[in-house]
Amino acid sequence: MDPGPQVATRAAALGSLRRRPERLPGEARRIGYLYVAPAFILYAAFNLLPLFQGINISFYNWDGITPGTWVGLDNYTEFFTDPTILAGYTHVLILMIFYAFLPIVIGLFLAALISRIRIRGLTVFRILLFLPLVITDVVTAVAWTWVYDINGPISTALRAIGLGRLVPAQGWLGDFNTALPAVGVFGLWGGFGFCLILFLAGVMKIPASLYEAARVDGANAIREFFAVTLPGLRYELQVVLVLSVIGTLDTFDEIYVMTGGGPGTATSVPAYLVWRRLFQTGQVGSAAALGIVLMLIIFAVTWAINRAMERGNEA
Amino acid sequence: MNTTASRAQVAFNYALLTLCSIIAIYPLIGVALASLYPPGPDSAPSGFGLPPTFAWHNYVTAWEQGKFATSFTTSLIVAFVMVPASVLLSILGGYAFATMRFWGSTVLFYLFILGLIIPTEATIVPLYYDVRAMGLLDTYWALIILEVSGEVAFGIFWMRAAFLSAPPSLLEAARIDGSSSWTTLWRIMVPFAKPAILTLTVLTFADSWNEFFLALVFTVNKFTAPAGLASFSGRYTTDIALVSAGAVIVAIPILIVFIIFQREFMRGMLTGAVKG
Amino acid sequence: MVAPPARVRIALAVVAVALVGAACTPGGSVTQATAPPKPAVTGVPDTGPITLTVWDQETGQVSKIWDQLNAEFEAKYPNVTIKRVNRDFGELKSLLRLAISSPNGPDVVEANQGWPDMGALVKGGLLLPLNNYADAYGWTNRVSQNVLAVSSWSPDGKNFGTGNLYGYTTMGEIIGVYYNKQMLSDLGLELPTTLPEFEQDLEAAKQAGQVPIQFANGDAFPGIHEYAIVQDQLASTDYLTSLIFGTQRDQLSFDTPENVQAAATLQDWANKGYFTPGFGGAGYDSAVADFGKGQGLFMITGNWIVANLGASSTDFGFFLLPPQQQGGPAVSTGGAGFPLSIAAGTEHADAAAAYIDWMTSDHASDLLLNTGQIPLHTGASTAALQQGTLLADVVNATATATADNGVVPYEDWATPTFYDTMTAAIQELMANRISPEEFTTRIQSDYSDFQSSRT
Amino acid sequence: MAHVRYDAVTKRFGDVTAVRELTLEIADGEFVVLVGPSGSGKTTALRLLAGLEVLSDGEIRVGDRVVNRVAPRDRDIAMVFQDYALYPQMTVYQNLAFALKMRKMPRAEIEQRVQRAAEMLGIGELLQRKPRALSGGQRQRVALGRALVREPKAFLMDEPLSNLDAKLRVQTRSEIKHLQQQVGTTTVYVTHDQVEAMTMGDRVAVMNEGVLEQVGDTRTVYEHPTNTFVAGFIGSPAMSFATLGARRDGVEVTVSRGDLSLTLPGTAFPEGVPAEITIGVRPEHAHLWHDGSGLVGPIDGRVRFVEMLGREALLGVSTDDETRFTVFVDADSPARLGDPVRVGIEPGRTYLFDPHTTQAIGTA
Repeated sequence: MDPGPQVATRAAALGSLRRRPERLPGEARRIGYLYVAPAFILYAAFNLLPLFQGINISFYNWDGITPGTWVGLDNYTEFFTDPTILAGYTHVLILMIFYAFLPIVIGLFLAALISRIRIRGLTVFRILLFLPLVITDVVTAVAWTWVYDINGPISTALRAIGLGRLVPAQGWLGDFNTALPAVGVFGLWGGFGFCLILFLAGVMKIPASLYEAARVDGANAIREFFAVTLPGLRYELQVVLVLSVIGTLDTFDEIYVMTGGGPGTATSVPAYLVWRRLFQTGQVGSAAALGIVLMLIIFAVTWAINRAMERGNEA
Repeated sequence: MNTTASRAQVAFNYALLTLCSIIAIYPLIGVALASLYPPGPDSAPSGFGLPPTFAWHNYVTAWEQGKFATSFTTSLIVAFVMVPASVLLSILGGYAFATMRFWGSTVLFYLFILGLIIPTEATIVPLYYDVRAMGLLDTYWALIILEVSGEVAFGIFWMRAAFLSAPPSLLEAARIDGSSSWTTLWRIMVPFAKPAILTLTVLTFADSWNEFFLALVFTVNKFTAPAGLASFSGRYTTDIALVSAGAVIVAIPILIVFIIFQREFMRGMLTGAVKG
Repeated sequence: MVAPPARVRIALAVVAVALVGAACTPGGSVTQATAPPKPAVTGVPDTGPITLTVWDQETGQVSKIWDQLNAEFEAKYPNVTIKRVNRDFGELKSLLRLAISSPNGPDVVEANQGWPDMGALVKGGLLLPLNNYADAYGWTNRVSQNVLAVSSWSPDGKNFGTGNLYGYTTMGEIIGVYYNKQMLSDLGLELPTTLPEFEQDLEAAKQAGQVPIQFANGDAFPGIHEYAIVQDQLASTDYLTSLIFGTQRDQLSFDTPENVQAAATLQDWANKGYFTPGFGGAGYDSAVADFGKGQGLFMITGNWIVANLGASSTDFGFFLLPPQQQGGPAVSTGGAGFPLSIAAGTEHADAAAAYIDWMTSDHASDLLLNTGQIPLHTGASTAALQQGTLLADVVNATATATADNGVVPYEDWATPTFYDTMTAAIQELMANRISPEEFTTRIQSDYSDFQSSRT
Repeated sequence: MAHVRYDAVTKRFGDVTAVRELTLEIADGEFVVLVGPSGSGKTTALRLLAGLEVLSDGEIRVGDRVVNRVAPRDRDIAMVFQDYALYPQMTVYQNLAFALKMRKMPRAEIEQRVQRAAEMLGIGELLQRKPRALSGGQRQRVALGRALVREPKAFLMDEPLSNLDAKLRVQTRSEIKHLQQQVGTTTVYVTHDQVEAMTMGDRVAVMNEGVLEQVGDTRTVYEHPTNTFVAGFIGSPAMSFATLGARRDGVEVTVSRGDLSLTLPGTAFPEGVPAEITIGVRPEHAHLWHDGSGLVGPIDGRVRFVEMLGREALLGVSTDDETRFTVFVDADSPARLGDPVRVGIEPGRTYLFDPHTTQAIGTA
């Protein structure tokens, strides 16, 4: 998961997409173009233009060195024939359970458990719980490579309580069955702290009167959660859902460091496939196509989540 | 709302939060401890006991073997050029979008918002060949330009929200007082939005320091710290102590920045997440 | 139709312009690299200070020797300074494509032969043809034809094994079986002379609770070597060589009974637990270290770990995997080591050629000899080698294989994506996730895709 | 100083017309108050003068210069905002000096002007403080100071007192008025509080839905409102209205509805008696009917509410057919909720309006 601060706040911005920006205020001044120009020139030259170039390249079969040959949509139809691409997307969907679904569920559960009392020293907990998200992904990936080592903490602990045979001979990251879930747990560890803090902050903002009203109406803890807490966290839920889903879809750092896509292609993900095809196997056209499709999926998912949350608001 | 909370509930909260915190920091503490085990493939720290001897020397060897001197310089140079540039451009752009109406400004703003959703993977392929054509491969400038062009999208969104929160009368007073848009920006709006600017600076630094994919693609000798660590851990897979030392070295700068600017990080990621 | 509002029309125009701007064929034009003329006099031209950037992937002892050779070269030509960039195998593979054409790219580079690396670079006109230098320095008559063949390409990079010379080395590699002499005698076994005998030894070691074959496939490349030498005993050398070179394009197929049987054998060994437990995740370096500490009867890998076990060691021996039947030809995978090539973009072609000549000189090969690198060039002083040592075993084994013309090139040279396809397929094969038949069909589809795409 | 002129000024926001055909002349040194309910366009009119909004059409002149196209900073006007708009990061001194620095005024003169303004406003010792360290009143004074130092052609004030508490508001009103007379700068003051308008303005301009209903000195606007809106808006508590049928009785005119009837002198109807007439009565002109001593009436009704105002009480009276009046009585009057009561109007104090055009006809 690449849930660095960049993505965290990036998704925050997306959360606001659902509200049309109110009519832009301010005086009508053409000097505005001058202020926006430097940022826009850089942004257009290195984000928008390459996007079009990428789309163009994705219609070629190109090894990156000699002139490419036009192949139309072959690079895209390859998605349904090439098993490694299909595998890449199924892996990332599985990872989404660990990177998005579980942290949110756990975060919500814990936030609900920690009732609304002012917690002194919350900042200390906030710092510690934020660390996994803030520290460089490569560092946390290296740390977890050690955690998953044959005689790292997890294996030793299991052996200590007599479950040594559970430890896969190939090592957690080397075994075909445990490699992907292992990366998943790494993402869960990275995300659950942020979710907990975000939801706690959200719960703190829910007016106390709502809780008192629910209590007066005789709501038990469960009913209170669904009647007050959950609706109160609607906005946080939407943002963290978008954040973690996008974070999962363009995962790269930990896959490169921890498993290199292995064993075999058991943990290959779209972003890793793009890198591999661009650099290792010289399938540049296909790498471009993979990137474009990944972007389209991210668009669709973000739009869907915003739309679902939007309808949720009106319901 | 402290009324009916029983002592047990408070104790339970602290217990739960402490447990979560332990889970969150255990791998980092573990790797820090592992880095003090004697080097060599068979030192295999199990992560529970303290290292037999505190092999502080690992850090020196890791620093040299992993050539972190060069990768740290790269990361620092890139950050120290990229962060101010990106923040400045974001302030200028955000200011324009917040306080001025010009034809097409809404479309332009949405174009930037689009940037938040375009993953690096979608543009990396052509970018590689463009940068190579410009002869910028393996230069600090490649990283600086690409990171700034990536950060600006979010930066402008962030600064626009910050400037919009200023009372409109402030701007109008400045217009009447005869202050040009430039003076208004630097004498009035920027001081007003200082907290938001500090947050943006901290977040931009974190993104730059943690950048890995761009470094991997665009640099060869001039690796950034994370790329240096990845290459180092790739070559010394067996020597866990040494690799762990490398990991701790790369973690230190961002850790320091986070501890110092913890409030800014929080505001950036929480209110940002909520205010949107 | 009401004209769309001005804003939309402008936006569409902008998009159209951008698309047109980006709609040219990627890759531009490629000019084939022209061979630099034959230098009047060999050696580094004394034309002021020259910096030669050299890219290599040597590790351990060999890397130290390279430093020594570089220093000696700088001493010999004071106006030259060597800037050495050392990266491991996988990293160099990806970085090379990136760096070779960038302004501060390398002058001399140690590129892997075969379609994926050298083939791609030649096709892109990024390597200089070395024929003129070969004549000037007399390289061609120092090594056998097949050593040159693996570094030869048609100028357009479409045919492998013929045409110009793009890389040169005088050192060779061979993959075989290292064995722990002490353990072999403790188990009352002799050196196997046939494949079935070898398998009996494995079973015996297994029964005795020893690790029959020390092996770790975390780094993915070792798996290819295990499979290759088993395949060498079952399939014919000519079939394998032309398959890898691609001389008969898509007439040849990987999906042959021999290849299936080789896969079945490997899977069988894995299921019988003949390999180190947990080989899937372990690192290659730790496996070599463990073997050196006496864990494991055999270890199947290349000659590059001789230095790690000690060239003059008498505790460890080396033999080629024996043929199927008694008296069959000695066949194994190997051949020329990583050759040195000259980047087309270099400004110091002559100096680079002098450097290559220096790094492949007799003096260099003598130094490299005791790291286990096998001199392929004539006149190598292997005679002075002390028999009975590990190094002697390796040199003799290579000599017999070369004599029986049984040196098969590396299989991952066969197509640009073979390395990926095979490493992943072997990992799944040895983890029992795919059957030998599925293994060969998957690799065949990669092979046939590439052959049919070769215009 | 300079006079200010609005000439048929109109401002449209999309299809909403905020100001319609506003023509208003403000003499040099005059203190004119724009008053009206919220959304009446008074603030927009002020912002048009300030240049913060662009005219849809018409002309605005400051001095004898048409300023339609002129940027706010070049109009030489100073504005005091409702939320004071003090630059939060600058000290009081910097706030005051900012506009002068923008005009590249020599430092000595800036120093001298700021000190003088600070003295006039009694904020001398606050100069080095930041706005957030000041009270509401102090901030308000600094905002005034900022306008003062500019010595502009005109002061523009947008409800500057609305954020102060009631007591401070009354005190500051007189201070602003006194200050304005001292410097003699033409001032356009916007407020929705008609008491403020009456106490501060030399002249008052009443606006409603973008239209200037009436402009005149405070007495005229109070005594002779041109229509029911101005009559109802100016004066607190507001004038009560009732629409009655009318017919001529010889030299007098009787207006009646249901069992309520009043006889008014015929002279009040120079252009003839319309079928219906709207009459307006200010509470201070209506009294309890003791013995018919010279009051027009009587009007019988019941007490609907009683509001104790300290020295006096305000009675809400409604007749059988729901015509409603408010009447001032002295505090100890016995009238209680629901009691029947008889009311009379001081002669010549009944305002007459045309029910259809709402224009004033006269008084009777």
